[in-house]
Amino acid sequence: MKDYFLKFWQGLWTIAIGMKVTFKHLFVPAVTIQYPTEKPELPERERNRLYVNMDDCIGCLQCERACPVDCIEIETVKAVPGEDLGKTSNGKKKALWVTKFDIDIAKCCYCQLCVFPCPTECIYMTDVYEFSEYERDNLIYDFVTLTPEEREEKKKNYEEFLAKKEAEKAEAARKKAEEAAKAKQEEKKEDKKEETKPEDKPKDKEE
Amino acid sequence: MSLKTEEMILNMGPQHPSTHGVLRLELKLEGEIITDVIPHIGYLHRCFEKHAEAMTYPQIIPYTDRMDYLASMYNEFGYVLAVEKLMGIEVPERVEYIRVIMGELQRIASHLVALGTYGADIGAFTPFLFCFRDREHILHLFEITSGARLLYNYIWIGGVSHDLHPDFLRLTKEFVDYFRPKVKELNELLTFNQIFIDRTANVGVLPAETAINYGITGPNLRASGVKWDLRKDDPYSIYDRFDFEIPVGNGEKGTCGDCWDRYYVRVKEMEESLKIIEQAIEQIPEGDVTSAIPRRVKPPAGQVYSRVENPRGELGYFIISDGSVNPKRVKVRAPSFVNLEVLGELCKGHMVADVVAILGSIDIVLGEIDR
Amino acid sequence: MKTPEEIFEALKNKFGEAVINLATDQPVDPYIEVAPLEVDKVCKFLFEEEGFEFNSLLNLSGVDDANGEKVKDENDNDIIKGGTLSVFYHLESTIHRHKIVLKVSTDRENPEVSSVEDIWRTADWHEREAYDMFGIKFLNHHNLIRILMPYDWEAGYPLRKDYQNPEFYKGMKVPY
Amino acid sequence: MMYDWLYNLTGSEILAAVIQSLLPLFLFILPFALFAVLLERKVSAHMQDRLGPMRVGYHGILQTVADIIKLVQKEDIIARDNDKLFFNLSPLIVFMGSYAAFAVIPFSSVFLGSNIDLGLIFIVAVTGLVVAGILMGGWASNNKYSLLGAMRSAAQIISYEIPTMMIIIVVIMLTGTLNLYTMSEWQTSYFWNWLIFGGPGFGLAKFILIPFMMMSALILFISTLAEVNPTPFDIPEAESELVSGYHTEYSGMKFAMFFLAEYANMFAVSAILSALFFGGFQSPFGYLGNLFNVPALIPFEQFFWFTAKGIFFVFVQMWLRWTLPRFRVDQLMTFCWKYLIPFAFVILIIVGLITVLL
Repeated sequence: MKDYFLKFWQGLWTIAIGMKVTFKHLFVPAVTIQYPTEKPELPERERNRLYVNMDDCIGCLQCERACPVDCIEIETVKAVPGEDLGKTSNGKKKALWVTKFDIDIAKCCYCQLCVFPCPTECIYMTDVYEFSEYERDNLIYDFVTLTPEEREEKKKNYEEFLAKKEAEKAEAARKKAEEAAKAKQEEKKEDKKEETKPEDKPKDKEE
Repeated sequence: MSLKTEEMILNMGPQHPSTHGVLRLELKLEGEIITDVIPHIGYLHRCFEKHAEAMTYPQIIPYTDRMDYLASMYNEFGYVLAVEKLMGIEVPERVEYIRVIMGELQRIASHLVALGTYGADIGAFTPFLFCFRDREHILHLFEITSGARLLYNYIWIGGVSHDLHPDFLRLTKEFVDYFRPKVKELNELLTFNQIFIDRTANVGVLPAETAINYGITGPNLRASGVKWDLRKDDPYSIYDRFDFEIPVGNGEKGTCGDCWDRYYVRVKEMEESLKIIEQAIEQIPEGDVTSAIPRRVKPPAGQVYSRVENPRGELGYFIISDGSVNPKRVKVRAPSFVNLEVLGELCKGHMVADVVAILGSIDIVLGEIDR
Repeated sequence: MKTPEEIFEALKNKFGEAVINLATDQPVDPYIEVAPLEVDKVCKFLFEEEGFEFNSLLNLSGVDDANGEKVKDENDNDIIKGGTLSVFYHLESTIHRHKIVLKVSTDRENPEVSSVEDIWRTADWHEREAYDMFGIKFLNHHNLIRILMPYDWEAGYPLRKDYQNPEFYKGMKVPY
Repeated sequence: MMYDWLYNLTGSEILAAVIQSLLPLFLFILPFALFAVLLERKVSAHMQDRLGPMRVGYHGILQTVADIIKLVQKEDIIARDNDKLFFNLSPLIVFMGSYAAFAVIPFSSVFLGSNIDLGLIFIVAVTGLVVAGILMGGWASNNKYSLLGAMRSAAQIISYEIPTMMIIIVVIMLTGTLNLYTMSEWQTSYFWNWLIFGGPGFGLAKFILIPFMMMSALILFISTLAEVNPTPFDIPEAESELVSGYHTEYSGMKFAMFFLAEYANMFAVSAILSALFFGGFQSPFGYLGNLFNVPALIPFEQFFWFTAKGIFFVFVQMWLRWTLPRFRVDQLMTFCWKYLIPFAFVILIIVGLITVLL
């Protein structure tokens, strides 16, 4: 019987305490903010949308390798000799044209693993967090500063360079073979003949 | 004429407000009384273990974040400890302290969600938002340190990714002072409310023997009166340096091991975590946090099982390395996965409303169950 | 508190052939290798015997050892023939505070391990998971069905190293 | 009163009656529901340290209007296996039940739907219709959650009608009337004349009655609260268990009708409580109209006081809703049968003795 009344009383009393707490909170200023009009101040280490500063990118593929979800796709083309690509801000010499640097930000898991290995600190996370799109394709960001024609041109240049080198090599090989044949012939003709100098051999790809 | 009765099968979930994710419970009902519960899981299965086999060791860390998304820090902590154990890495003092502070803050944040959603399950919505309000402070602390609010990728093999933010220690101290009265308020509003006690006390009683046999760990085990906490019983990191209590359930409002005990153990654990944080802030030394991070993580061939006391229980990582940069097998002993198993046992003979109360008190995270 | 060596000695004396060896070349934990069809008896012993009382099964984990030979099947996919699948048991006693790792290895083509579900209830879901992921059949398990994958998944066991994604599942394209 | 005035104005009985019956709907229930929904949102928001609706209109005052527009536009989904007739009928009946209660609620000495002598019994009878509607809706939805919700709801409402009736009998014993208007008139101005303070007069009986009256007011509040299902008693729609109970399957305007009925009901029970124990439309401090000798002011003052009291109790209901967890279905029954009914019964006997002896 005592328990019966005690429980009833406890029920009322604890409810009253709870009501006191909520009533007090009626007059506590709200902690929420009106989002699109007021925005929270983001800390400096904020990790949101990735950004790549292409001026500094040397195309080393470190970020692509570090990414656990494979959202970065990079393609590079070697520069042909004589092209000056400039230097990065921390003094590294660039030697590659980056013809493709796509980040599928829809796949990105914001883990920042790509940021740390970058030797020139050109890929980093910004505090931009509002970048929703209606089309999924719009979330694939292309960071390359070259125009599509330029990219084609660079690729072509390199291919031409390669072809040229290939041709040179073939030429050199042919020459060598000719020379060798000649030498053989000459050997046949005259046994006493000086050997071809080793410097005359065409240089290998040391570019 | 004889009346025929048949048992009703009620499908609770995968889309249901209080299954805490995509869990499907097949309830067999006799009126409102439950005769059997069959949990169906796997709706959130993301093949973590398969993924891990194709990743390098550091790349797995973001994936561990996504398992128990309410306690990401602790998932990283456990994983990193396992790899360090395998490789034999000693980490600097400061890193240990940072990890402990982060881990305990994460424990509070996770318990706040557990308690808040538990209140919401029982029908009180206000404590839910109060808890989220307080959790926001912790998330802010994480955000200024690591840059992310939920999935941090902060604790790395051999160190942490960033040193603490210059304001971090001050803000954490402020948070500790701010939070103590809030726990009291939560107690006033929900914990000692008679209706809440009626709903949770003597419901879903889990005896200690059954709990151990079912492999229950964490607050659920402690609520059954077993004083078992890996931070004390199998100390990892530097937990042996701190002075804190292990709260256990004692059946204060009902039977030992009931839902109320499981709830209240978490409340008390938050207070203990505050104690640890306070001590850690006092003791934390200066130093470099990235010095021990190996350039190339390539553990020796072999297997390791390492475990930590996650907010939900014993989080174990079983890693088999074949000596390459990718692990051969990563198996996660997820506490929620094991804890959920006992649900059927607990629910028998209770009512539909109790399923929600019991499920909430077990505090599962589906991301971890399905991995 | 018993060391793995002591436990191994005791088991060896009791079970003889069923307990194969103690692997101590591991970087961290040594493990005891046990015959797959005797593991339930060994576990029962470890669970009940005074002085051991391993009352808690921490973890039960299937592993694909991938130690068979790699061959190509008719669709030119790599598959593994022969070799073993393993199951690791991590046991702990909360009374004596000691731990032990057991390992059983079973045939890849017909993997059968006896179930320890009736000793530790927690093994129920763990074994179902190992079955789901590796196809290891646990004998005497009361409800050995898939747990994480769909119940009617027919494309094999995903955590095996030679698992191939199916093209379609019920008309839905699997690789999205 | 109003009917006579309308009859004189229009000269047609039917027209007068129609206007009379529609007036509360358009003059009161709809605006009140709009206001109450907003109030609920604002109260809950501020109790939870939030701001609540802020965008539509100044501080979101037009939010409910926007919601109503949205609900009207929504597709009315009827599942294939629903029992179409009952499914469509149910929201109507529920709304009718709670709307009809307004017929006898005395808003002021002139604004009173129908001054029938059986007022109190009429309210109890007519709100009983709601149960039928809910049961219909739950059954016709062909959804297990709805069914469970409807069953719980029926059990709950029927159980809680018993303590309600007992307290009403207590009040009837004291006032000797079933007419709500007379009852309000009886508790003439000044708050110490209210029934919760023992009613008018200064006899010994008044002071003995005060504690019992307070108890009965509390019991009446709790039991009527249980009939309108806000949180400690919201097991029929228990969001975290039964998704949303008997109206899980309803959408669009039909859902809005349930919604409207709920808020109308909230006010109806508050009105009953204030009419029975808190002086009805009587002002607690006397009338300005009397003070300045402008009798025309008095009905408006009365209307103000009545709605103020009503809204206060509605606020208390919201306050409770956002503070408390909910009961389990068996505890709800226990609370009714083991606590409220015995208490009400004891009060009934004691008050009966008092009225006979003193």
